[in-house]
Amino acid sequence: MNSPSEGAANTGSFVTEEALRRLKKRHGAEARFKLYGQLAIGIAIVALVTLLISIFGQASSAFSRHVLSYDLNIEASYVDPERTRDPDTIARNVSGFNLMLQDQLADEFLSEDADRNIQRELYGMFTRLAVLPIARATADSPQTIGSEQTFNVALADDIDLFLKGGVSARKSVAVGVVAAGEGSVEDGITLTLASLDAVEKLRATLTELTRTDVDNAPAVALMKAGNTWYRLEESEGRSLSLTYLAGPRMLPSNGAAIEALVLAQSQENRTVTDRQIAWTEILRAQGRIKSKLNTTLFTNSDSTYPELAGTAAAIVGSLLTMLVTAMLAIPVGIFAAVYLEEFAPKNKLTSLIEVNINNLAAVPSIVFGLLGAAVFINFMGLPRSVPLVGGLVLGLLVLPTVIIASRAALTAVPPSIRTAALGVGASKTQSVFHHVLPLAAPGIMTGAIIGMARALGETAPLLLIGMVAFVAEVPDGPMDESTVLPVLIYKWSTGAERAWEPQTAAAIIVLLVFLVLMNLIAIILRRRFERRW
Amino acid sequence: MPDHIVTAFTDELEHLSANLLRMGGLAESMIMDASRAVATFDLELARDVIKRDRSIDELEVEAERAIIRLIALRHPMAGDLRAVLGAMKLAGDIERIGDLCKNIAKRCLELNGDENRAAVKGIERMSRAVSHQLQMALDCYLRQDIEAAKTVLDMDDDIDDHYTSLFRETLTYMMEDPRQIGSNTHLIFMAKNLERIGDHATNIAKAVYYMVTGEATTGAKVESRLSGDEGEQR
Amino acid sequence: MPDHIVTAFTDELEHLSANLLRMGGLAESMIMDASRAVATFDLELARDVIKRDRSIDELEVEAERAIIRLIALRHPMAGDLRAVLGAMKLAGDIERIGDLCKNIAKRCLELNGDENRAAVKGIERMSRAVSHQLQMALDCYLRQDIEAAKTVLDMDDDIDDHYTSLFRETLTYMMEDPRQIGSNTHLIFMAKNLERIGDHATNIAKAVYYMVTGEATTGAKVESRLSGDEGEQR
Amino acid sequence: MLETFGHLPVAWLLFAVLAAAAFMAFYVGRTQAVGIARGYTSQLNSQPNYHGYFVAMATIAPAAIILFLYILFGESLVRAQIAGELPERIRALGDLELAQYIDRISEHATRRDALATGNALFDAASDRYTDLVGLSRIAAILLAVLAAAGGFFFGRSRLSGDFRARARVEDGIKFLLFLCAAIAVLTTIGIVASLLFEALRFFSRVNVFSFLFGTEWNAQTGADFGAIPLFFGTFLIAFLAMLVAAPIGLFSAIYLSEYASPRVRSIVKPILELLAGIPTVVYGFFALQFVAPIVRASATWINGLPFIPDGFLAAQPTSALAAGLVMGIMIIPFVSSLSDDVINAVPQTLRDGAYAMGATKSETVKQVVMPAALPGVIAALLLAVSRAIGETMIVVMAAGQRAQITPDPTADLTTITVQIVALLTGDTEFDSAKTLSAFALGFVLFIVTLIFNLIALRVVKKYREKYE
Amino acid sequence: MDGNMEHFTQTKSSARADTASAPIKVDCQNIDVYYGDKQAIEDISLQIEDRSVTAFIGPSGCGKSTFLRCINRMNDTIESAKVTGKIFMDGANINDPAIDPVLLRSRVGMVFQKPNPFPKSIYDNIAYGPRIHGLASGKAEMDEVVENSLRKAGLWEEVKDRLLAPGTGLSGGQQQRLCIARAIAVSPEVILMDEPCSALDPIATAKIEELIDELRERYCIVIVTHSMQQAARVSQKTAFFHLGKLIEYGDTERIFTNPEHGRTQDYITGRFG
Amino acid sequence: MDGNMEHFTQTKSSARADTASAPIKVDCQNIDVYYGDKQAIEDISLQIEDRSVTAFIGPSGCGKSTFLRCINRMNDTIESAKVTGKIFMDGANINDPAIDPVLLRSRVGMVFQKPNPFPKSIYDNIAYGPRIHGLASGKAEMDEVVENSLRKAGLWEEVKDRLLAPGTGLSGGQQQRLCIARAIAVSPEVILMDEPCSALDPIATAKIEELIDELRERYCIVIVTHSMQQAARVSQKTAFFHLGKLIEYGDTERIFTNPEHGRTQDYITGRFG
Repeated sequence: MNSPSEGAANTGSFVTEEALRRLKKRHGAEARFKLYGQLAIGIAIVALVTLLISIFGQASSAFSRHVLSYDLNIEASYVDPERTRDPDTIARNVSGFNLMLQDQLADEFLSEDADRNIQRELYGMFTRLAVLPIARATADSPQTIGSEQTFNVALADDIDLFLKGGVSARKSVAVGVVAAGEGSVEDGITLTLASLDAVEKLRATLTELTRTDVDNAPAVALMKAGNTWYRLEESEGRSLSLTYLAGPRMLPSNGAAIEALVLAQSQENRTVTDRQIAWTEILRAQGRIKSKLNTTLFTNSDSTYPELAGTAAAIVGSLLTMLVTAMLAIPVGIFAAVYLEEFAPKNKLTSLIEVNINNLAAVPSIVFGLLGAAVFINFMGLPRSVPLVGGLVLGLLVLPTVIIASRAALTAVPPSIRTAALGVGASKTQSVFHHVLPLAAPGIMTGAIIGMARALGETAPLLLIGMVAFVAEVPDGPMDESTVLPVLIYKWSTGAERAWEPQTAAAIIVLLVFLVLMNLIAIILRRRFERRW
Repeated sequence: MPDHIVTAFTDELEHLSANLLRMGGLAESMIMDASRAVATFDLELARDVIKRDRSIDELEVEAERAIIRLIALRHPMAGDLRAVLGAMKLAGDIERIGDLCKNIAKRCLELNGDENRAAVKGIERMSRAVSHQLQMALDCYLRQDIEAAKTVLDMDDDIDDHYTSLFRETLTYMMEDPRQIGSNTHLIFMAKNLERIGDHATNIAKAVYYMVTGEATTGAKVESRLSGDEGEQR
Repeated sequence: MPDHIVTAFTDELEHLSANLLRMGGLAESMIMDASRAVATFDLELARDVIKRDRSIDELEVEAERAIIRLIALRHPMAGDLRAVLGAMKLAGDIERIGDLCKNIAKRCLELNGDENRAAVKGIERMSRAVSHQLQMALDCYLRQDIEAAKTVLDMDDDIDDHYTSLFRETLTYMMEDPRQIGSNTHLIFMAKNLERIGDHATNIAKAVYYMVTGEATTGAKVESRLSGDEGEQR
Repeated sequence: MLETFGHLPVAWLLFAVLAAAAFMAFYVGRTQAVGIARGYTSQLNSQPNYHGYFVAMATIAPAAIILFLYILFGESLVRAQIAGELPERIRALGDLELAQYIDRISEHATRRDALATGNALFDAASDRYTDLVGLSRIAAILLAVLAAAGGFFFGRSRLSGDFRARARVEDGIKFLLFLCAAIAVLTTIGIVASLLFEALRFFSRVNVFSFLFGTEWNAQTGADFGAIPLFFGTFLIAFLAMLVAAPIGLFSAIYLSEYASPRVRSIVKPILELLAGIPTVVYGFFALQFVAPIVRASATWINGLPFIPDGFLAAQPTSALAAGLVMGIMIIPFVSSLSDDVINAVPQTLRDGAYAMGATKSETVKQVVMPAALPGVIAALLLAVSRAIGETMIVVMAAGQRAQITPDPTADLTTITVQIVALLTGDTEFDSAKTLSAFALGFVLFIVTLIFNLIALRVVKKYREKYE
Repeated sequence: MDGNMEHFTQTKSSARADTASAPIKVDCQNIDVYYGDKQAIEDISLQIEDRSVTAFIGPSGCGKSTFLRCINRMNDTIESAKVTGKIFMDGANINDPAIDPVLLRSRVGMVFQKPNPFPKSIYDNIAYGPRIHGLASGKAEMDEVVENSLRKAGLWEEVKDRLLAPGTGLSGGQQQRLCIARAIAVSPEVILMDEPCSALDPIATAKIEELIDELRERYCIVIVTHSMQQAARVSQKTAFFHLGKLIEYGDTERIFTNPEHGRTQDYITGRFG
Repeated sequence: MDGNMEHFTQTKSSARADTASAPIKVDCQNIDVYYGDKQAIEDISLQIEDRSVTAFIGPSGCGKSTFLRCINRMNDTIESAKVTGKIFMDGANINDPAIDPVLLRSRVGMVFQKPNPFPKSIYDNIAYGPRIHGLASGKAEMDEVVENSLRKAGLWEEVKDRLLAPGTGLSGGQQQRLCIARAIAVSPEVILMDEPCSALDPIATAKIEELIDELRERYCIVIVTHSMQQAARVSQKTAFFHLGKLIEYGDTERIFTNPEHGRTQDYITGRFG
């Protein structure tokens, strides 16, 4: 504030010592109080930002997906052994296609005598259902059978995760050139490197990445020479002993450059094996691995494999459910509000209805789930997991919200408008439908949309009426089994594999986009029709 | 009647009526003193009376200003309005009474002291009656008493009779002694003035009647009095 | 000045002033007619004048009622208030003028037709002057013209001179011919009445001055006129 | 033909027909009214349109009632008929199995691509079912049409110059509106009835007191139904949530309504509302993925501090604290927007009054605005508590499953809602104590939140009345 | 009660004497109004003249507004209100259950304390009443009704170029005149005004008063007002209410210059306390 | 502008002439007020006398309330308002940034259009101001302050038995008097009143006017009023505002009987179009 001396000069009797002392204290309290408010808002905003960042961070990887661009020879013996050329039969023959893919992969990457574990490692880079699109494509154009076609085959989610930088912390180190090498691919190789410094650097990196606190397992290094990959077993001075992993089966020539990929975790502690990493790196070096927009997220239905799971069925399920909800809650809610606000006689019954509606709005949503389970499913015998029941439950759930919002909108219309209409000889109903309702419409619609948004995000009651069921098909109608987005999110979030996490986050973002859209509409409505009386 | 919620309003009204009563008292004393000056040929007194008119005039200006102020700022209604408008009339009437007294006193200065004693006596008697009438009129204003006001109205007839007889008497003296024509004319004017004072006292009573009842006193009779001086034509 | 938003208010104010002007016109004609009746000894005309006073009285009652109504219901302020209060004074003055004319006419009935022609001529001349003064006063009311009002105030001096000379003249006649004392007294009263009418006309002018400016005309001079009749004492 | 009717989407067709009938009836009624008025429509008691509406109403209302009844009872009639026609041996199966048998018939019959199963009896019954459904539909439609025609002629016959068509139409509208309002009440009745009914069934098997006061909960095994640990978990988490939400929400509201410039307000308010718009399942995910690990790490760190006994904090991967914190964040906007409302409802004149006395802003807020708004704020907090108690997804995902009583917020706790979800998710039979216990829990939850809500709503109502 | 009755018959006869010839438009007989258990109006009888302005004055809560609202049965819209007694308008008792209040209100227009135009265009504000009552059969006829009503309300010149602008965009005084025009549009016979100027400033008030004075030539106008001065300015007859009773009724001029009843005098002169 | 200035100097001098001896309490010099870009008050200078009532009148939107709120810097609480010019009170310019509005307002009390008692007991309503300003050091002293304030506001007799009852339970007029008592309690020197009777009926209004008349003996009172009649009744000085300018300022009696300025006359007589 002002200094007393300065104040004394021109403020006359307004500033006395005593008053100034009090004032200083009072202004201090003022500043503190204001600070609390700013802090509170700051915390709230930080929480929101953290939430969004953590989810977007998680989700970002799920929106792209790595595929292997693979020239596949469609062999009839695999895909259509009976030569029926029947599209359905071909499409259903997933195992045939799978076998074909595996055999061709094996041809390319494995030696004849590769043992079953290595085979499994190779096949494990793709999920069984990854061939589904190939089967469908082939079934659609059977003439391609017998020819070579290029397909994008989805890599398994762990590989995908590795490619996106997940699975294990890692570092690439250039180790210099080979001075001398001995040994064989089968028994192990010992290389002597040209520069001790480079080896020391490799060793330092290994130590650096080894985490002592958690697993107490040392970091490992995969070595690449040309296109061949080895695993570093031991290192002594300038010499390294390696075992072969993948790639051309030959010793690195002298003077060949060696690179190391140091991984923090050994393969026992991660979901991707050393060999799979080697293959992946080879394929990547060949430019055959591409990152593509993960359309499966939108086009596919649920799946037990994260890389194949999509939200399509849930989106359609949500839409169907919302349709039912809207058809129940909006008209009934508006009419009920009109009745209560405009027509209901003011008596005990009406006030009971009022209290009841207000209370209903605050009843936990899960109780509505119990209601749905008891009444619609147990008592009325409607099927589980269908949008009709879900919609009815959510309809009842948001009904009070719509009623309250509509009533608020109706109350906001000044009574003078009603009396004005009555004054020129309009009936009560005319005054309501000609004047009050049109004026309240924007508010009512805003309330309805906000109610629908709430229904769209609602999860708990739907769990209880079985909408958590696994649904692989896009539902056709309100009586088809289906799930909805939030339930899908819940289900995915409980998935055991780490790949479900980004997937869940991605589904959340899909849901949030819908919600944001609805709220935007509500805001626009409100802005557009905002009215002052 | 209860006081106004805004006591300043009541105060102002009361102040106004006190002022009027003061004016009235002054006028009353002027009547008596003027007639005494005539009777005793006391020129000093006459000059005093003349001087006193000035205060009545000042009081009237003040009262009138108060009345305008009341109407402009207080918006009196109903009884208050009538009281204010009545006060306006009263002030005018009393002021006129003052003027008339002054006139009598002035005429007294023109007399030579050896007028017809009978006529002078008549003037004195008449002035007593008029003074009494004025006193009663002011009294009924003070008490807002319409019965008394009616009495005042009736008293006016006597005064008119007084005047008529005095007029005739004086005319006779004049014819008898033409030298006295000048002073007798003054006496006649004095009587006439007294008669006018009586009329004004009557007007005061009527104003009181209006203030209290909101109605004018009934037409014809009042009016004939308003016009004032038929008496002498009889 | 622009009209009131509530035109009925303007209408009522205009109606009031029209009424006053009508009263004024009536009074004017009464002055002339009364003096003509005296000059030509036309008793019919005299009776007609007496009758006409009744209409002035009625108009005054009506005007007064309108004024009370205006104050009670319209709450006039500022200029309007002054107009209304001024109108109240005007109405009273005009009514008095009517009374005085009636009085002249009544005295005319008491004459015998062979009065001193010179005196009668004097009355006639004086009445013309008075009537002119009144006319001018009403005119300045109509036009709300304060310059004209000031002229009216000045005119009053002439009338007072008129009266004084007439008074002295008539006194002389009375002494010369005591038989005519009665009728000459009447003539004196007539002159006195005319002088009073002049005073009232002056009052009208003063009221107009107040209405327009909101200020009373300056003290002393006006007051001496209010008291009315010093002229004769000279 | 019967078969086609059995499959056609008759509902839509019927809808169209009824709508057409309504339009026609409206037109006829209106024309007739204009005829009656002979051009002077202002002479009519009601405007011609209302006559039209009246006839339309008279036409559809009876048809709609009939169709509604058919929807309600049509299927049971058909089923009863089928049951009567089935051979004796099947009828002898007993009610439950018979019902299931007919379920299968109806399911088969209504499948569009149904093929013969080979079971002659079943196929015949299935065909018969289709026929019966078709027949009943024809009958219902005929009845509806008849009723509509009857209504139409009745409506027309009522029209006259003095007829108060408007009043009748408005009565109809009011009745419709009333029905809608009644649905809200029916919902509550439904909730109470279903919860009470199932809960009573549960209490017929498990003692009420051992449920309410028992401290062991092993519902999945159907062994113990002592709900105290659940209550404890519920309230502990709600308490933690309020610890976060109450001060932050309240201070935000005060800052926004009293201090913030309109610009800041217009930005911050929607941001806070955004918090309310995020589905709870998202919060659950956030709690599970982000907050729970931090809580756990922090607990581990604290455990590692000197002078802290080993295992002082449970440091579980899911914890009450994680759920409570996130729930608190979720509830902030409830507290802030409700408080904001009540604070704004305090008339500006009161603030002006205080400012004019020379009070500073914070003095005004603390001594004038808040005391005035206090009941409303308390109500807001109560509603928030109720919300916290009933919140499901966050606790389901982040609080854990273990029914235990421990003051350690880093331990995993379970709540009423978590247990309800756990007990009722997936296919469940409605006859086991395990399932029924969920309803008993639901009943308790309902009652508790009801009490909080009722108190809060009452306070709010009183408060509103004061300033309106 | 008895005293009041007695007094009332007296004032009624005097009111009649005041203006013997004016035709009676509304004849209220023994009106009682109850809000729940509370009696708001006690046995009021009053005859309102056609083509004149009747003002109701009295302290707040004296029942003047309540009584006004009996005349077009606006009290029907208040749940707890109960009205007994008879109100004859052109010989028909409007409190008869057979009378449709909606139709009654088209004959008895009402203007409220706060200007309350519909948030629609000026044109639609006026046209609404005629439209629901079927008073105009075509666009041209409706245009005429609108213009006439606006002219009568003295608003035509001010708004004729913006008939499609929203009515709520007008100034307070204009809005109130719009409401009057709206009431006029359904050709009522009686116009009730419930403190029509209490939300307006002195200038707008004067304009409304001027309008009321003009409308008096065609309609029977009843106005409730807070301000005695206003009653004095606009009305021909004034009724003074106190505690739900009619204390005095008569010519406005008389009421304001010479009221019969002491309580009227006290109220008018500011002595009520 | 120029014309106005010219006129103003003229009226100011005449205002001084009206009552030469009264001491000046508040001296406003060249006040301008802007709301955003809109100028609400244009160069108003005005001297307000101590121990008298000064009324501000004018049509709505003329700036009279805005100007009033300059005197205790209530415009500071409105974001967009900007006030320039100097207001001297006892020699100190209160618009000086060094003056704390919080202290200023304890010396310049304010009463608002709608009675706004705090939702506390009657006692606490009065005690609030003294408490925040530390004007009473103990319970006994505070009791005294409360009683004195209530007495001065003429409310003591009516409420002395229920000091702990909520202030909002009083009638409208009593509430307004409570607000006046509350303003008095911090011993202000100036009391501003912004249409203090516009929400009250004539009887309550008269009581407030009576109170204002009594308070005049101790305080400098400035009142904004909608009603010219009220200004006429309560004030000694009247200022007429129009379109944000001061048109005329002088003795109330003169303003209402003989205003100098044509616009004042037109407004007062109801000729404003």
